[in-house]
Amino acid sequence: MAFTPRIGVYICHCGINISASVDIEAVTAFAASLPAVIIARDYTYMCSDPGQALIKEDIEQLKLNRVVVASCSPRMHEPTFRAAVASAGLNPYCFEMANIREQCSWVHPGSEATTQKAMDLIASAVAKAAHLQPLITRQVEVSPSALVIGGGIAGLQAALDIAEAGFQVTLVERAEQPGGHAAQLHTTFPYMQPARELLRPLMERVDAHPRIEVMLSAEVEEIKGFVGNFEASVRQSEEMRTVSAGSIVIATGFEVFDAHIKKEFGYGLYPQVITTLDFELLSAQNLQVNGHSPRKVVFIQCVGSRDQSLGNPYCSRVCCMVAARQAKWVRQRLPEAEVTIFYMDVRAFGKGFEEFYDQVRTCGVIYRRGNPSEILRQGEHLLVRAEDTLLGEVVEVEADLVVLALGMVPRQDSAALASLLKLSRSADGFFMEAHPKLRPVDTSVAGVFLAGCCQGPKDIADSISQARGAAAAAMIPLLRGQVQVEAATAYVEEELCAGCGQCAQVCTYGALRLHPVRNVMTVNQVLCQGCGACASACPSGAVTVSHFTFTQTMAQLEVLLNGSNHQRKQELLPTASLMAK
Amino acid sequence: MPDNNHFEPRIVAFLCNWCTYTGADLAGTSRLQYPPNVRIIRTMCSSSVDPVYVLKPLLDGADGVLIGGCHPGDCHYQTGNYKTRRRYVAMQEILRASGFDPRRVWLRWISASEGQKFADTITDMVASLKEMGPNPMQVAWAI
Amino acid sequence: MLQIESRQFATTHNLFACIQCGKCTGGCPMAVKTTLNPRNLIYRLLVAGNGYDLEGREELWDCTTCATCSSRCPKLVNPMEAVIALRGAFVEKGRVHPNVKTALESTFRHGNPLSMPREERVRWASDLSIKPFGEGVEYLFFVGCTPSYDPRVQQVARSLVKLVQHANLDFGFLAEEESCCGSEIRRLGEAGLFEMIVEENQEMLKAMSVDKMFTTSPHCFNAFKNDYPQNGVQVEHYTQLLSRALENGWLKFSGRFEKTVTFHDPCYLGKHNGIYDEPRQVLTGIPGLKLVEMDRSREKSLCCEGGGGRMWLEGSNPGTRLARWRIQEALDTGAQVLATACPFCLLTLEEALKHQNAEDKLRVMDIAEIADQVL
Amino acid sequence: MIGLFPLKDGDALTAVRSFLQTLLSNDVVDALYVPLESAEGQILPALVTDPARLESANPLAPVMLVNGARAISALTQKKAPARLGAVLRSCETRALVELVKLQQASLEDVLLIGVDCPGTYELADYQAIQKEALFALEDALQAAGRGEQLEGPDLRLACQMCTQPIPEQADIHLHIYGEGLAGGLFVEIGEELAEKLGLTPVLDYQVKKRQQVIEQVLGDKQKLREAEISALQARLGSNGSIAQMFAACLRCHNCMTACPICYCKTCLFRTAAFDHPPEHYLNAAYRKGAIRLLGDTLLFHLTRMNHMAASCVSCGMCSSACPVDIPVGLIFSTIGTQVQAAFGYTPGKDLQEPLPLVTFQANEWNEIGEVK
Amino acid sequence: MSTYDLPNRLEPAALVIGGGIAGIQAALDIADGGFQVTLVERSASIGGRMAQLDKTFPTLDCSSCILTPKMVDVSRHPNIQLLTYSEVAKVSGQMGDFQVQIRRKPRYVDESKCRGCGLCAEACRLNGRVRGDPLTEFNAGIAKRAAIYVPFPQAVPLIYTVDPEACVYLTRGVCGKTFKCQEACTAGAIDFTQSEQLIEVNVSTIVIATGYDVFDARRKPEFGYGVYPQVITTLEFERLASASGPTAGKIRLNEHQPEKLVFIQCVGSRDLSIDLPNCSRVCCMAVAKQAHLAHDRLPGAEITVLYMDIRAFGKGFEEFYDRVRHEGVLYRRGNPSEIIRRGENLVVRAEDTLLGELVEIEADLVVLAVGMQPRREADGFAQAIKLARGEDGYFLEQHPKLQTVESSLPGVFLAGCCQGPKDIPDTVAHAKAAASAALISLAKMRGEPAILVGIGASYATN
Repeated sequence: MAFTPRIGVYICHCGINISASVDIEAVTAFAASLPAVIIARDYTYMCSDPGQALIKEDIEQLKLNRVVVASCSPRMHEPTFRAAVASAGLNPYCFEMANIREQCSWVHPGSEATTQKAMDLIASAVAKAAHLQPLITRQVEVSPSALVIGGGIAGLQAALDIAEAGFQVTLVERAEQPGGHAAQLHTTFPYMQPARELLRPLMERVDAHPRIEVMLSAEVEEIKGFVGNFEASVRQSEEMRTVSAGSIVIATGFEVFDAHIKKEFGYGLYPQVITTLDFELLSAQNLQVNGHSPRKVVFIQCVGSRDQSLGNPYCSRVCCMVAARQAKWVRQRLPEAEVTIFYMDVRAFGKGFEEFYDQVRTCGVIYRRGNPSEILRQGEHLLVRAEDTLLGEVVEVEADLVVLALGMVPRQDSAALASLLKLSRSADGFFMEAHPKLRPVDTSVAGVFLAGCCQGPKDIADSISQARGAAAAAMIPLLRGQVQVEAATAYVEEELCAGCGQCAQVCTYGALRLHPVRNVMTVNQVLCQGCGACASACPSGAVTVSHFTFTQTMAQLEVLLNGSNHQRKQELLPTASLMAK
Repeated sequence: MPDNNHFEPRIVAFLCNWCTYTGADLAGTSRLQYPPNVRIIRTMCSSSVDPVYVLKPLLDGADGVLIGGCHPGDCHYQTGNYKTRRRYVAMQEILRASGFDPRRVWLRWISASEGQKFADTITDMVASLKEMGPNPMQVAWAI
Repeated sequence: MLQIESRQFATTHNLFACIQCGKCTGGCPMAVKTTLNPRNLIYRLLVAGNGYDLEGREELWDCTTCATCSSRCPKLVNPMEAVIALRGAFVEKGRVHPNVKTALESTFRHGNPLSMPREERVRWASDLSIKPFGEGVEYLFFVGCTPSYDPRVQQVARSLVKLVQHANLDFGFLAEEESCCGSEIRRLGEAGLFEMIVEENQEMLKAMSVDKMFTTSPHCFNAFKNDYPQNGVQVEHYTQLLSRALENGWLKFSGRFEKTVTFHDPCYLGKHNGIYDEPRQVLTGIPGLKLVEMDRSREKSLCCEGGGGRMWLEGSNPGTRLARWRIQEALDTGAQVLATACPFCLLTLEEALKHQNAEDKLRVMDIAEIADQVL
Repeated sequence: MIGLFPLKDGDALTAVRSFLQTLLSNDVVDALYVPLESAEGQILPALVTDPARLESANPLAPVMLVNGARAISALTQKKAPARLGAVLRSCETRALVELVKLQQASLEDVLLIGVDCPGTYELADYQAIQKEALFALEDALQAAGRGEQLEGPDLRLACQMCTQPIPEQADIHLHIYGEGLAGGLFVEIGEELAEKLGLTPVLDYQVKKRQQVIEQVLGDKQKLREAEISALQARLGSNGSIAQMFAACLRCHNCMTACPICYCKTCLFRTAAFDHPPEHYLNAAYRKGAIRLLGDTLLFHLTRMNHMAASCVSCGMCSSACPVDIPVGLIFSTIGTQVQAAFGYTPGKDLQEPLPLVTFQANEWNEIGEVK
Repeated sequence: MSTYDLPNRLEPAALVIGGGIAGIQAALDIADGGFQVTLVERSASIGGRMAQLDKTFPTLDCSSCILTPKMVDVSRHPNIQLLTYSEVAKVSGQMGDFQVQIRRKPRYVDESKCRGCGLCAEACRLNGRVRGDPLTEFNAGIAKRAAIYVPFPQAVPLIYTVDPEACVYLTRGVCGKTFKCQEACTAGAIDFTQSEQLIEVNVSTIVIATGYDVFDARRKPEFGYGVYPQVITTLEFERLASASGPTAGKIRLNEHQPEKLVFIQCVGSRDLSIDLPNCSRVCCMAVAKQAHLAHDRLPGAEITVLYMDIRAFGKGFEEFYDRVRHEGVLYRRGNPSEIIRRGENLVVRAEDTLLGELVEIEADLVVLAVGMQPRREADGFAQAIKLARGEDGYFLEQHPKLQTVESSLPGVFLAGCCQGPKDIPDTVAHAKAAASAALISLAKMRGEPAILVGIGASYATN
């Protein structure tokens, strides 16, 4: 049976916000005359309870199947009215709004054309309404488990949080032991707490947790599926296992910059030149260099960071405080030792950092502003050559131990993981978050979240807080048990589709794929966000986004350009359309 | 020749839901006044504006078409507006090469907080179209 | 060679707290016209290893100890105190300007740096019936050396006495027994002499059972308040006392002072001790007086260059005295009177005014003098 | 390398035929796409598996019924079912590359055999040449090799103004320009393949001479192209004149059907989206006073332009297909070139280069969308 | 069950205190997890500091474009009960069972009737005459409004509020013969009989997201803020630069287009002399962004940034700092000592520590990068619920690295800048971490994960 639209149009006065500059009576009469309009009414506040009641009654009594409200912006009250029509049994997507306040009465008060514009906007909404289709908000069942890739401090924390919330977690770690880079640290600032004290309870809790399975020496080789239902193939030694997960947390961490690259510092050449990472080991052995305690220690900041010549323009965020902590450690253990830190800017930004920096200076560490240019040998000692930019003089500082504060770089295999999950990476090579401000743990792939330094350099506190943020994001679909799918998504009319794939190429979300057998494009409704880039990329109109279809838009254009109904000649209704002057 | 001073240009605008449509709303809530010559059609993203949506108004005699999107880098769908920009470049070339005045089709990045910019854009566009005069397609019948 | 143990010095003076932000030098009134650069000085001390040669650092004598640097330091470093301490290295070796030497010797001998005999200390007050301080007297009026001996500043002391008497406050002074407070001695770097002075004065205050005292000079006020060990004595600058007297109605003005006045904040009142409001309260309490502010007022007041022992020193750039800029700033406000509340300020500003040939446009007066006129 | 395939009977066509036969008989390919000549002299694209049938192959005849890219698309779709050889002109290979990017054809297991193209005639002109025996094919090829054209009808306009007659993408490239065909058929070919076919390298190949001929030919064509384009631009210059140029359009959609790029299964303009209710026509008529029926003609052409202008290879098949002589090819080529220039895109050149409208750079056209 | 029905109230539930971006994010996450949330916001609208920003660094995203949808999500989320213009008065009980008393201040506007149309404000006698508090008001006190107002056009909820400090009736007891606002309101929403209400909610867990105070630049008298009109704060600059601000994004001071701008970093940060030792973490980049905006909008202007250390530590920050310098913004190392007047202009006096020279930089606009400080009310609040605060005055976390969202009280979690200064992404991550902690305790109380049906606008619209 052919569908016949039966449309009700409701025009809001919004107090006098609309009625003061729009001739409501004329507009209502006009609306009533539009094709397929069964009833047109006006009311002081359509959004008020009596206003909504009007609509509900008409749906029931006049058997309306499409509703148009002409009032304020849909961004304001579309959900209100959708809920209203839904409560009267109509699909919420069979509703359309004409924005005659923000776009009309408020911006052209006192213009003769205001009433005409209101009519046009209503005609346009009615034209669209006649072509609206009911849409179903679908839910997808979620597998109540999560996969965490990476067993550093971020991965451990994320796994723990998700498991604590009641879900099964598989933690995949490539190395033989969990703990990541944090396990290599000796102490942590500001309380100079041994790092293992920090890490051990976390590792023990993860280890003992009944809902966490830790897979060591294991790597994820393939990931299929989408939010709620991922399937990962994990290789552990020679065995392959399939892990299903409702959501995935990536916590693959970073790599330490290779100090050999900075030839001018002679790392690997001079035994007295070590890195901040070496320092951690050395300090565990009470900091002996060739069996002697060093007397002149120089730290150099920003090795591998803030360096465009290396292609690492970014700041590694942790080195300032690492060097500060190590410098303080030297001053405490070897009070006779002179400690100098060469820096460009001291980035003591976190909670308690500046205070710690204050402590480090007052315990006698000398901060000299300058990025050293080279290290030379002089007898037993080294000379660090730099401009002290506060003196404006070149200085040569003697050292028997030089510590290079190494930056972080993205993992070399992050490109592979990125392609495995279709993640994007930012210019610095770290994984890209969905939005740098408001979605720092999300990725462009729904159900996949980022924790820790794989997204960019972070200290332990920030890694943990981001890991827990990722855990929150990952546990939400698990807690709900279902994922709601955007209703207004794209669909493909297969008989029109030639499978050219232009739609897939413009899709940010990887929601379109070529069906291997039918040779047409198919839409993954879970991934699709409904932006419509695909629809306009398709020359044959085979891809359409529900609720914003080609037919609907063309119908709107048609009435705006040519008027609604052929009976409406100029002399009958002078305000028929935008075009009909 | 029609009298351009008394000629009221007609503009169809396709505005993205997240930025420009919201910017237009802000112009409304801020009571910024602009000429009533524009009819807005809401789209989710500027990248969903089909070439037909621009061509049909031009051929049916609308004087201008405005596409509004988020500023580059701000797209709610991450990169939609970059694609819009390319499509707009292509369309401008085609319009210019086929003898249409490409100045009838505007692409503007207007954010949700730029109510004033939206109002200014409409004001400027109306003024500019008045200067250009009516779209000749308004009377062309054999198309 | 004037070698100091810089590492020890830096530790003692908390110089390691310095982050080289330059806020001290940026505000230093002397950095504009001399090579004095507190930030750079601190840095050189920090990076010098364990020995620093002060030879040639004559700019240390330029410091006026105005405290702009220390009042603004975000890391609570006190460059001014470091400078004072470094002067000590010069003093120890006797490497000081002859004028300074004279002042130090005179203080040691006569209890004042002005080479004046002790017995002339009370001449200014011979016609004023001031009782000697003794048991049961509420306030000790500590006159100070310059008000006692300098003919111009004596007028201030006289006015002040009239005011306090008018307010019916119970006070007395030490007459010939009064000795220099040592403020400038300390700032000239002669820590040893200063300690002696402190000891003597402390004993005297204790012996006289002084509870409350007020001073003419902010320098004396500051010395007793901040440089002396806590001794339970409540010390006030006279502007505080007068302000309280006005507020409580002890002091009432009957005349009018129909003039536009601008106020120069003395460093030792303002930046050192945060006293900005009381002098203004006294001024605005004077009928007819219209107070206008210079741009640089209160926390931003420009030093007159009279402190830190600079009364006895030319400094390395004597050509452009800060006081002259200050006079110009006062003139720019259109004020007829430049008020201050410090003997040093009064003298340096008045001298600058003469130099500027602007005596027809402006007068320099102490607040006490103005108040005295409207009694 | 450049190899020489000897002219067995002193005839280029025979040489080409036997060369193609070696491809099939040496098992280099399983099937060969190549035009065959019918007994009546018709040149028809064909798929050949029997080497014997190549006796009638004629890829050198200066006529092109369809753009072969369409045929290769049909033969390969996502993947060729067998090893396929395809003898194509430059505009055909370029269109094919575009279709590969559009996932309508595959080059996997496809051996592209390109032929220097001296140009083609409209079918009627070709038939006239044959009927009136204006000149022999062999002579025409010899002349073309020298960069000359024998007297007779004009080439198709698209060929007259073709600036890319040399196939760039071919695995095997048969030379016509340069040395001519007197000494044999010069074949540009990969070494491995040459060995398989028993071709020996030519050591004294005169690259310079060939370059000179090509430069001269291209120079002439470029000049003509510029003249034609500026003449068209002059006609398009004013508002609405494009409507006049398409006024006679029958909406037969032949241009679209002949276009090698237009790959849609069903054109948007043939879907229900453009089935208008009667009111549509009346409303439009009320507004304009009169409208042409049926409408949407210009909308069709302009939309098609938006869809394919970036990929237009200027083969001119649309013009040849137009029953009312609208210079569709010239218009599309002119506009297409401008669009392509805007994106720095050359259709058919590089498989790796993405189609301009499905890719982007964050940092480009930064002035667009901003208020000046 | 249709998509739009509210589910039955599920216990356990959470309380989120503070409606800035941290509170918004925490509330959305907990609600999305299927738990009931009561979100209490002290001011008339949620949105917090982020709503005041024009663009956000380093991507220059428009702040309201990304924030407004989240605010709307909060107001529509079926699991969130939003109480604006309300304050937590009392908290008792313990983890799992907190009794919270919430004081609802009178808006003098009936929330169920007000449609946010604004006719009242247009009618108000004081329309265009009320200047708000520069530290708390949306437009940082640089624009004037009526005595009945919404903080900003995108306010959520869009309900008008009578400013009790300004309203003539409320301050003097009479407002002419008639109430202009009441007459204008066609919805009959204005109700001067309203009084304070106390309501009680029971929750199992609490997330504190009360944010920070902006440093009051008058505490650094050497910069003359409040004395020189040319000296403004970064917050005021933000409103000047904002397209939705009072000047529609034109950087103008009394119609005058500044040509020489000086930005001063660390005003109210890293400063022991005013007992604010901590780095405020965002000012370096906020200034970099504002310097960029100034460069963009004031062609030819001389822009100088005076700094001590540039802390461009976050993702893309250093790159942005590079970009701003490339654009020609001059960074000079030195913490200015004072600002003085010279003729029409100001002179910023500083030592350029890299030159080792005292410099005087002329400026017709000086922007002070004001830092963050703990909420003034934090002390009272902390005492009332016995919440520990650190030496810096911010709420104290259990462990500075591992447990930054756990407060000293079990079941009470910290989100965002109430724990210490943070930029937006760090705040969001932190708020989500707090949400994670809250979700864990909620899930544990509930036992088996429940299956919820079709709720949550935030999922559909991100």
